[in-house]
Amino acid sequence: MEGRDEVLSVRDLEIGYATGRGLVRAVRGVSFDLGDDESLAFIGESGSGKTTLGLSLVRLLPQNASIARGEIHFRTASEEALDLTTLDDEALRRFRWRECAMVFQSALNALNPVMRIRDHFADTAKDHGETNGSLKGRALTERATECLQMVQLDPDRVLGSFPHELSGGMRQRVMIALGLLLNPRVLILDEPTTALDVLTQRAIIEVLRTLKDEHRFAMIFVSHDLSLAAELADRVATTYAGRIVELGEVERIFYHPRHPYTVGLLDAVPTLAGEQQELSSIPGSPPDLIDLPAGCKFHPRCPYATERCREEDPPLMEVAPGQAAACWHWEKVGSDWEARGGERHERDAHRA
Amino acid sequence: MEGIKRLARATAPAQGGGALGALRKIASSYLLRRIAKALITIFVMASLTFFLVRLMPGGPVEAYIANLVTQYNLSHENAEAQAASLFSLDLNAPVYQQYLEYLGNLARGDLGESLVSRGVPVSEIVMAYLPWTLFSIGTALIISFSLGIMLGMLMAYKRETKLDHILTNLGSIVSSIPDYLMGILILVWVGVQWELIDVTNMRGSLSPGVQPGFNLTFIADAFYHASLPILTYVLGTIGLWMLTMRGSTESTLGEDYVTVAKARGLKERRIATAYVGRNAALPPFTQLSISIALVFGGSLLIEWIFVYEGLGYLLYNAIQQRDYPVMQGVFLIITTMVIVANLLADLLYSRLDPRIRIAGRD
Amino acid sequence: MSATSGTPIELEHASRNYGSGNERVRAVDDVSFTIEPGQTLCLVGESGCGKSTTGRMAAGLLEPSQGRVLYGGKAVEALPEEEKKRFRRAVQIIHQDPYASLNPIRNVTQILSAPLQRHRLVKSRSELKSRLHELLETVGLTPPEEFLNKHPHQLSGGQRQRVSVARALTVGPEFIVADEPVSMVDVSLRIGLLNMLLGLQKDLGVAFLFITHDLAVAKHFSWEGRIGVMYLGRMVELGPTQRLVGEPVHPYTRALISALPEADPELTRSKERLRLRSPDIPSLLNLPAGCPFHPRCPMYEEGLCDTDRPAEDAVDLEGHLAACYVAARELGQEDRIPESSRAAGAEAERRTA
Amino acid sequence: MAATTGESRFRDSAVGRVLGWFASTLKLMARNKVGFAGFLVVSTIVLVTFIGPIFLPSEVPVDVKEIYETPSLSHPLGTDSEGKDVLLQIINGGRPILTIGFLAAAISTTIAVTLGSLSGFLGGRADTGFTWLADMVLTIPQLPLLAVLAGILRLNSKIAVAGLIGVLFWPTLMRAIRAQVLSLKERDYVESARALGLGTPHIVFREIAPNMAGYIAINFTLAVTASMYFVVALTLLGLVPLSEDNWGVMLNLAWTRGAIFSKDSIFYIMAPIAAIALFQLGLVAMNRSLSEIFDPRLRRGS
Repeated sequence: MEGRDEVLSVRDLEIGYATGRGLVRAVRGVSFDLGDDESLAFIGESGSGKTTLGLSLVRLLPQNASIARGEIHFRTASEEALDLTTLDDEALRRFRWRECAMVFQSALNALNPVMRIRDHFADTAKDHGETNGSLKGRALTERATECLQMVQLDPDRVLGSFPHELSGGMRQRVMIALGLLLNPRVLILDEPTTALDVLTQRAIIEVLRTLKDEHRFAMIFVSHDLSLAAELADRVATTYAGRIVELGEVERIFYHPRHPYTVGLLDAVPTLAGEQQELSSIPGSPPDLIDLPAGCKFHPRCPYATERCREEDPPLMEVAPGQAAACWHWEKVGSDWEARGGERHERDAHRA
Repeated sequence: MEGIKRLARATAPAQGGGALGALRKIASSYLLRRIAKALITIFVMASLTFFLVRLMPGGPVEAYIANLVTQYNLSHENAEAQAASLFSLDLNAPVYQQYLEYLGNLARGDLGESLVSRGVPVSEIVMAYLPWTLFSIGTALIISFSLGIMLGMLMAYKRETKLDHILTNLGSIVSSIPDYLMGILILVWVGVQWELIDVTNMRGSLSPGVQPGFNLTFIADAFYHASLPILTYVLGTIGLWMLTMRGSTESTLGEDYVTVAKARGLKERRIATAYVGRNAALPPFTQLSISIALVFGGSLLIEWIFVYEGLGYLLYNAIQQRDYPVMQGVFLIITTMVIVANLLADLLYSRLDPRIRIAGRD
Repeated sequence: MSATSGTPIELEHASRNYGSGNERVRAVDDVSFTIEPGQTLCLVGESGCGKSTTGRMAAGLLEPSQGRVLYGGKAVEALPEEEKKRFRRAVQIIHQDPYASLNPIRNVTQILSAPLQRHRLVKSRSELKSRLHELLETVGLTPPEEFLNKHPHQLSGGQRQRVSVARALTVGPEFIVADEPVSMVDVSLRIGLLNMLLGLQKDLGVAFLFITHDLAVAKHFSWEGRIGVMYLGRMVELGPTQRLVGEPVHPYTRALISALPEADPELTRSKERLRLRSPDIPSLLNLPAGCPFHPRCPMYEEGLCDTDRPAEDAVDLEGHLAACYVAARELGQEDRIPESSRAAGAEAERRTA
Repeated sequence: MAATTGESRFRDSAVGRVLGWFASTLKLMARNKVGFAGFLVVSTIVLVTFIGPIFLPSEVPVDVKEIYETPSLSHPLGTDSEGKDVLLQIINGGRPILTIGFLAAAISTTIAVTLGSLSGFLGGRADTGFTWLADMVLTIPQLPLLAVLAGILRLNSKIAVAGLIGVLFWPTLMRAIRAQVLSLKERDYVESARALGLGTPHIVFREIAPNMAGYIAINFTLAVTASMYFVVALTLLGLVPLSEDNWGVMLNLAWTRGAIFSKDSIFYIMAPIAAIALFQLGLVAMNRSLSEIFDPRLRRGS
């Protein structure tokens, strides 16, 4: 871990949406760092603010959203330090994709339906021409070919196609290839495998793993899918009601969670390996982001909730080296988990 | 279930080498299908006209013969012979033979002769008036479509601002008032009440003495005379384009590929044209065909109101004078024009939207 | 409970075609299985594999193009009027999309009382009321008064799915086709819904045809039941869950199991992967000869795999079926491979040798 | 249940229910201001032109001493070239136009709904045939055809005019209805209703039709505006020799008598134009309310 340079650091970020019903507090006081070859996964359900967070990192929030507070620092390839919250439009435009590319959830519709794939590459290269030398003509085709090969697509077939001529998995891989075109420092992937078939998901996970292990891209995943984090993340952040409620190295989060919400999520996901597990869902439903409960936002659904939880919102506190949780009762949560540890170990044994 | 069909279709071209060839085949058969459909429509309309004119009891042919017999004291045979030459029909032949002959004549461009201007072939009359209608309607559609598209896009980009509200209301007002009332309003207010223009001078399709030719005087004069009809057509159709384009731009702006284009750091201008505009213009474009028929139809009144000498004006006069061969001829030509314009619009659309080339039908 | 006294549902060589001419596809091709009263069968497969079409045929909502659906041994479309009515009440369906499965203009009371009144299952208003309460409580929508007057748009996705289940329960079904009922519901609520359905099976003895793309969900839902794996319209493997997940026979099932990401970092990163020969799924319009999986299959053998289409029971290990000749040979069931494929395989081997 | 109060019995009675429905519909209408304004304009025009003439002389008196008068107390909208009161003509002259408009719209909507539903439900050849027919009719330039027919047939009766217009104006709506039926009949909840054995009448009238009602209502009002476009056009051209006073005839007379080119006659010309335009605008505006009424998400709750 030591000596790792942060490429991105977010401090106390607060984002709200103005709606007819009131202010939706989508992101509330989020802070984290991303190392320059690290992959970080944000896990949460719909309404946890994870997508808003992802969009804010490239400043692509919808018009009714605004960053109320906080800073987003980015260190560019040329070691320039940027505060994204204060960049002007043109600087932002040049920053996007060049430094930080984002692959969206619904890649099915992420490509312009009336343009061939080749033109998508050409467009991107052209509008970043001033910072990228002259990537056009043959050089562009070569670079596009290289990117498509990295995601295991056949460039000869893909470049001349229209988006609707490609399958969903292929389109998703085209988007990733397009993301690689300018060789950005950071890739943000919002639900990159949702709505794809298992075998296609696998192909994409393998591509991302190669990018991470061999090409050392820094990556941020945003997903509701715990298994994606288990596959690809170095660190995991569990998000609930616009906050990070637990943040730690992937093994810590999956094997030694200290926040009851993380525990609840882990208990709710069936696995294929091993015997049938006792699964339980988290009672209640996600909170209304306009009218949040007082104290810890998870307390109405939490089995550990006490008077204190109803009144005071717990800060993110260090619970172990490389792990922090926002729970007043993390010790109890931890000891209960470890006491139940038998089940998990049994599964480990079964695997061996 | 739909999903399966879509899947099958979506992955179909993935089958290696023959994909491109297959694509071209579908595209060309789409073209053929579309042309065949247009031809059949023209054929049906021509047949319908034949039966209306020839077979309807008390229809034009019978009425004309009866008129000749009673008014001019002609014998029935003579009257029939005259009617036959006028309508280019052999009235003694069985109906199917008449019908075939009629179709044959049509194919040769023979539409019969005018009742009022004796001996003048209808086709000649029609051809003299046609260019002016094509000119005024074509110009108006181009202006109103492009202006409407631009305004609609502007409205969507500035949505929920004062500008948007004003333009939206204006658009729905002009699109709900009949175009000919708009024409009368222009005539009455601009021409008569305020006397801003000399409407009587603007009548006709050209000023006396101006000769057709490729020179400024002619072009300026043509535009001068067509300006009021064009203005009326534009006002009558622009609301539709504005509102449709506003809606489709608004939904296109919410499309993922636009957000992604922003994330890709593309320039705002490029996004507005190639990503938003190009896609958002597709829905209004599909309405173009319906609008063409309406505008051609509306030309009947507009040309009458402004005394602009095009097909509509000709048709009105023919109806007033019961000049049946001319009525029939003009109607057929207008219908053909609409069908051909529709065909062109459809073909152009299939060039604009690559997805249509595969889906083919509908 | 006594409700298990139901009637078995059987698909007998059922196929279903869509489209016509050049676009004709066989979405389901010669699928057979039986579901006994109170039993569960999970159909697993990728989108477009025909699992939903199979489910609709089993529910009697779609007639097979070839083959038959049997209810108590009789073809459904030929059932006499009385039995047809019974069938219609005995077999119900729950859909995937909670936003499309309820009519937006009807409230919960209207949705639930229509079938009760139509089939005269309640005799008075007060009975209707108590039945509605009972139904909503069964599916975990408590307190019922809060939900009776709501329209679908006032409910969350999970709640809508529960209303769908309650609607299916109005007629006291013996058999429910559940078409991906949890895939569009939030993670933390899925298990609750699944457990509720499992409860119905335990308490009411309802049999399920449970359709899902997620093997892990299938395993959870039908631990004591069976799983059928479909690929391009065909049933490639069918067997008891624990055996199918533990010792899969068909290479496609193996590929699925090895590809599935798991919520356990060490496990999922150390899993052995089966490498496919091609990542792309063939089109239904242009199916490969022989086994439809052969262009992607890591166990592909020339001749043997691309000559005849493997029968559903090419491998039969005491009720655990798989449609794969390579596996059949390796498991000593060579007699199930037709002569032509065996010859073609041998020929190919000779050539390479 | 036993003790029913008088009030609730009233609420349960048919009349009460109709009144209640009416009141709640009005309340929904009022939620969209523009739509409600449109509704008020339309209902005022309908009421005045249909009920007004009962209290007025059927012939508007001629007074040659008062030609092209500007508005005054005795003639709120001035007079025409014969000194007839313009306001009276407007009140008298709405009914024929509106009758034809509504009748034609009813005819075309009926055709559209019938053919569209048949196409959607039956599919196959019927569908192909009806769709072809619709495409064909859609490419006919309707106004010239109507004008030619009016020239040949001498249309005298309102029903004939309405019928002709109705027969030409159905294809757009028919295609839309067909698409709706195609999509609605594949909806999951329709399939559920089939699985529950609720029967075809229930499926058609309870599950599918109510979801199309709003669409049909809105399109009916659009059909009214389109039909009025044609009727007024034909009367303006003098091709439909309707004898009574009506807005189109007023315009036609203004034209043939040269009033159009006289500066004094502005009120006489503007009155029918304003009446027609107001009615058309009112209908279009009313649609905003209609679309809200038929949107279930806006029906109840906040």
